[in-house]
Amino acid sequence: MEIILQTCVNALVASAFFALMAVGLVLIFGVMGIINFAHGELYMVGAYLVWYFYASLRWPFLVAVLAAFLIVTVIGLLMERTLFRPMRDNPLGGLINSIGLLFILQVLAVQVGGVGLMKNVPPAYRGSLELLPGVAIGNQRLVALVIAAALLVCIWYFLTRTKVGWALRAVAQDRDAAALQGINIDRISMLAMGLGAGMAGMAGALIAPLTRVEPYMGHGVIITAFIVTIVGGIGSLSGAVLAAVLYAFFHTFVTTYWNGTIATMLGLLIMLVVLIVKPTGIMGTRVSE
Amino acid sequence: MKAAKLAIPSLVALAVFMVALPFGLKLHQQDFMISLLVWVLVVSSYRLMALTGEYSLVHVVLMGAGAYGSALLAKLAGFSVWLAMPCGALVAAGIAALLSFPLFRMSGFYFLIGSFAAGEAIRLSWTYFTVPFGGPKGIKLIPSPELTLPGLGPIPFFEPIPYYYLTLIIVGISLFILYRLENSRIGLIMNAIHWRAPLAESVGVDTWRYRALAFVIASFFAGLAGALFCHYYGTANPAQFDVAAMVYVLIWVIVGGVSRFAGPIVGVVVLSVLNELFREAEQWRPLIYGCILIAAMFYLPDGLVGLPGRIRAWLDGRRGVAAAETGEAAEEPADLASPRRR
Amino acid sequence: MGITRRDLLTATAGTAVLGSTVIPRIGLGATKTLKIGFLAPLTGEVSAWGLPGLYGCEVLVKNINAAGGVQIGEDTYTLEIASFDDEYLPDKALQGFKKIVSEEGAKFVMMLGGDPWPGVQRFANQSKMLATTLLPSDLSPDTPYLLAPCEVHPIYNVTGVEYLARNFPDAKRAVICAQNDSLGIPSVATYEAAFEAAGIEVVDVNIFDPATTDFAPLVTSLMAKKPDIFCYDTAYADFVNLIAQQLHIQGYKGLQISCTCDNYPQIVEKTSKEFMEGFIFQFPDFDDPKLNEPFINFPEPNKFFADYNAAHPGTWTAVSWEYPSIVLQWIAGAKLAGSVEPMQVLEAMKSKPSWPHIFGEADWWGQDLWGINNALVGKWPVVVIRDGKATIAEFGDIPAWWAKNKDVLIKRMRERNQMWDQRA
Amino acid sequence: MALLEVRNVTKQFGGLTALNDVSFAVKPGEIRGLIGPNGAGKSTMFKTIAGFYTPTRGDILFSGTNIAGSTAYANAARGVVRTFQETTLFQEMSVFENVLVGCHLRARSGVFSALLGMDRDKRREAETRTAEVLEFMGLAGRRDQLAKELPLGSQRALAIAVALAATPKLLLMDEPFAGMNPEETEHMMGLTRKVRSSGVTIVLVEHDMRAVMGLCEYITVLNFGSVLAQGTPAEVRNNDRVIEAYLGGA
Repeated sequence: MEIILQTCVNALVASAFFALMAVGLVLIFGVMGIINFAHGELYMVGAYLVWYFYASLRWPFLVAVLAAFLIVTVIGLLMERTLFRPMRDNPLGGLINSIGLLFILQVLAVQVGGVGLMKNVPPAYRGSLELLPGVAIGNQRLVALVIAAALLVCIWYFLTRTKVGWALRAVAQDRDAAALQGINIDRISMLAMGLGAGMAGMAGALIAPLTRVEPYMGHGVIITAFIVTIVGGIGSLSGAVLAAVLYAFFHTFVTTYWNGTIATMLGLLIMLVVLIVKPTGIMGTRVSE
Repeated sequence: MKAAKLAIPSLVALAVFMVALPFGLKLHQQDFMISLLVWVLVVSSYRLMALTGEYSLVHVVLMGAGAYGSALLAKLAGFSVWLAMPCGALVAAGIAALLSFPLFRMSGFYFLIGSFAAGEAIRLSWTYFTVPFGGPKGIKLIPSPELTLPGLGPIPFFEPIPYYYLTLIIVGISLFILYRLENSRIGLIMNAIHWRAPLAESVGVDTWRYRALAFVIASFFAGLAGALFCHYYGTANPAQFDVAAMVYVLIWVIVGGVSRFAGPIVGVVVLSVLNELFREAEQWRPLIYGCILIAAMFYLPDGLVGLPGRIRAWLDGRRGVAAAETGEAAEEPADLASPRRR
Repeated sequence: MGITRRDLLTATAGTAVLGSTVIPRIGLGATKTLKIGFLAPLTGEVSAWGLPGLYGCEVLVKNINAAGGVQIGEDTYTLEIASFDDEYLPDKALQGFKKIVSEEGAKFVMMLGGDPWPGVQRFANQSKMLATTLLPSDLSPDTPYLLAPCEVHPIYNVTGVEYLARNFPDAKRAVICAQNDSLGIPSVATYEAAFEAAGIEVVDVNIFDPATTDFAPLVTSLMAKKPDIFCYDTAYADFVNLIAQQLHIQGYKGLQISCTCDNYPQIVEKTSKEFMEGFIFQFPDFDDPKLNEPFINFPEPNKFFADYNAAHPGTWTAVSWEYPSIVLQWIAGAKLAGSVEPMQVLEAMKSKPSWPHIFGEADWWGQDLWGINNALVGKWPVVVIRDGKATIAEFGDIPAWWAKNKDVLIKRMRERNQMWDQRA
Repeated sequence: MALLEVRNVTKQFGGLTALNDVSFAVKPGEIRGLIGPNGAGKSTMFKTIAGFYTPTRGDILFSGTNIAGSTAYANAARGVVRTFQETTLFQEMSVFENVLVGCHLRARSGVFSALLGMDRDKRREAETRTAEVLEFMGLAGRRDQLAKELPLGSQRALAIAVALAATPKLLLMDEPFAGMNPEETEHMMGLTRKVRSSGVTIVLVEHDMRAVMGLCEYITVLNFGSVLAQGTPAEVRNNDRVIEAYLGGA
């Protein structure tokens, strides 16, 4: 019983991070039609910034996280302007540019932090909260979970309750139609890219004290984010969140009771099945012809 | 028409150059040439796929399937390497045929990601099932081919020069087949599917069948490339065929330019040679690579193969020749996802 | 015991002390440049196993050259590292090996081993080139010129278990977690054998994907087995770091044993001194006073550690000293042979039944596990964390353990398909 | 006997009924118009006949065979070929190659025969057919131009040429007159009649009333997914319900 509960707690934390990554990826793909391969590297940059601000410069943890979030957002805006906007009619070009950026960011991380052992980011919140006897969540994880969830709620509110959010979703639905209605595609693209990048940066920033901060940390994360994105439906933000939760629980339980490699393998197969049965994902609505 | 006249002599010149090449190279460069030839086959077969308008992320895994297939047949089933290599290629083609049922229910981005999932699942199974795949360490001591020529004695195919020629012959024949295929009616239909699948269907083209056909044939040659690779280096492991390798193939193909047969070949040759030249830079190498990629997207949207045309256009412009034609050439939309024939 | 510590020291940075005797000798022979091959991943995800080693060798070579170089036979040599990034790929490794050997003229090649080695094996044999690996699982009867002269992973792990069993006789239930790769699996077999020999029951073994980023599920799963001993196997240092944090959060109170714990100060910082008290592993800090014992064959380890940290702060790992210690052993071999030619050096080194390993005299060994006696096995340190600081508790005796428990280890290795004749 | 018979066809998308119990029949050699206000279901009907949609209920008989739910390429093999709205062509290919693709069915060959050049006879036959079709459609002079370089009228002609190359018995034309000036419309009408006189039955979906009235012998009017009226152009023009539907729809 304790194991099941503890596994649920573990899965809940994983869900939040998967959701942050996947929603960002969905925003970028939905609005710009570009698969951002460098998304995992934005996450890496977020983590490195927290290492630098919090662990090296000794800023307060939350300030460091906020700074990382803002800086990665700015990187996202710059990416939109310099790398993606000129490639708007050439999704493959956008993809290749993001791969180019991925290489560049990895090398810069090596140059800044070196290789060898992971960067040391001590937890800001020590100890753990014992929910039940034998069921515990580390305080650092709890804080990360709360912030990630809060950010997701903010994004959800922004997208569904504000005019700009509505415009953004309209562009994601149908770019040409939205442009005809007078929506400024350039501004919306920057917004989507900034938000998407910021969320990836935030995920990296929050997870920095909990994972290996190293130049190649984005690699495994992007694969998970792809799976979640596909299962959720590429155009669907709520689908991404739902899929993140489902996938996190699935992966965590299979890992706990069986094996992590099997969990990833099954995850990929499930994604394949979803693609075959319903290519638009569990929550996707757009019909592709 | 001038180009057609030049084609034969320049092909002959290229052949002579390729045959003479190993004698002008250092030992480790001969090995580099073997790898390069293998990758040339990989990217060229990838282009056949791209001809139908689909980009897959499973190609390198299928190359691995060819390597594993051939290696296991040679090591466990005792096949002669000469038989094992084509059988390995058939294994890759067979897997592709099976995959084509689920995968071609999708297209575009969905196909890209679906093929990625299928590939990773296959690759993870190699690391998970130690028997017979050898787990993460893969397979070692894969035999090299044996051939005894009367009068010459056994040919040492484990040496770089003989293996270079073997690879050159096999890759050369494969490229010829791929080229013929592309310029046959089948290539025409594949190209038509890429441009307007519904229109092709409306005149009786079974698009699923042709997409699958392109996928299976491309995978056959990818598998053959994998087999060639593993019987020289003597080993096959899952890490060699991971996403990183796939990303490089994608880069070579796209930076080279997918619009022409020679494009991906130019891409892999130029970028690999540059990569070797930057060896001194060691850890900065990937960064240089990244910058080249982005620069290519901006300044060479039709790929490296478009470079001579661009230079010519630029020179003409400088000479003040009426810019009507050249201007048009330069302004052509950057449609990378559009393989054109020839 | 033809070679003594004294010979080794005069061969190396120890020459600083004897500098005055070295310099006049230059007149006897010419001063030449001697290239030492370094073929390991320097970019990409495995570069953590190569780059710190390159840094270590550069520090060592700089010290040696500053002291006047090395005298071998009639000649005095200044050393130079010829490095090549093999990207952890067999084809690149073969290219690099050929470049280092046939163009740069290196006389031996240090490699990480593992995935790239099979690509090199045939050429190394053919060209009779001396090479070394950190992963003895590369050894087989087909690798006569490949040595594992420093780290004989994972056999030394038995010393940690032996120490644990002796000091904590009540601990009877162990769990093991290991990443699924060529380091993790043979190490599992070794720990299983060591626990069995010590009368400890292994209640669960969890083999995880090296791509794992979140270890909470794994720790939950293993803690459910109520272990007295948590064994990290040969998990990478970063994994140990993350797993330890999870164990701490989920309230683990028992013993911990691991092969490596390179970044233990971080772990202590992230958990607590109490949690890490008594953590057993196998890699000492080089400022450990016990490394100044007379039988240690590494000149001024504490100074080397300081020099290294000054030049490349924050990158120290076990490979930072392992590759340099191989350079030292090779130099000793060359001195004994009076030549730098690979086969003469190899012959000289193998001509002695034992050889000065970094942690003392060691035997050429490995026939039973790898089909060839090309690995050096002798003493190996057992390191225990006390009050937040790693200290060498003892030097365990591997040959003594082997003499008693040989069959158990072979049985366990066979169960996990790790004997040389079982590997594909 | 009717060449094409649509029997009680219903097509639903989710909860939306796009076609409701539609029936009509087309005789061999006829030019049939399919008209209706926007959203009437013309396009859905068209795509259902062509094999791009499967009807929810009902049958589509072609020469007595039920082809409902069959695929587009299988229909093409039976002789049902469609053209597309606007100009759907293989833009980057030459005029000649476009039509050559249209000859796919008669030139089809296996991989090996294509590689070994054993399909030479078939290929020559396809090329001959292509030349004939180009001649017939008045495009012979443009055979080496890229499709995208043609003026609009020629692009439409080429689209029909591609379809004709597949030797249809029934040609389904989707808004062939859209966006044309009166002169081009006139030319296109001539071409359409010429195609019919070569023995091809034609069903066309069109907005341009002048063209439809001038060209078709018989017209089926759809509204809200159902058949509103059928008859000769004169009958349809004077049908009150049709007038109401068009005025109301406008």
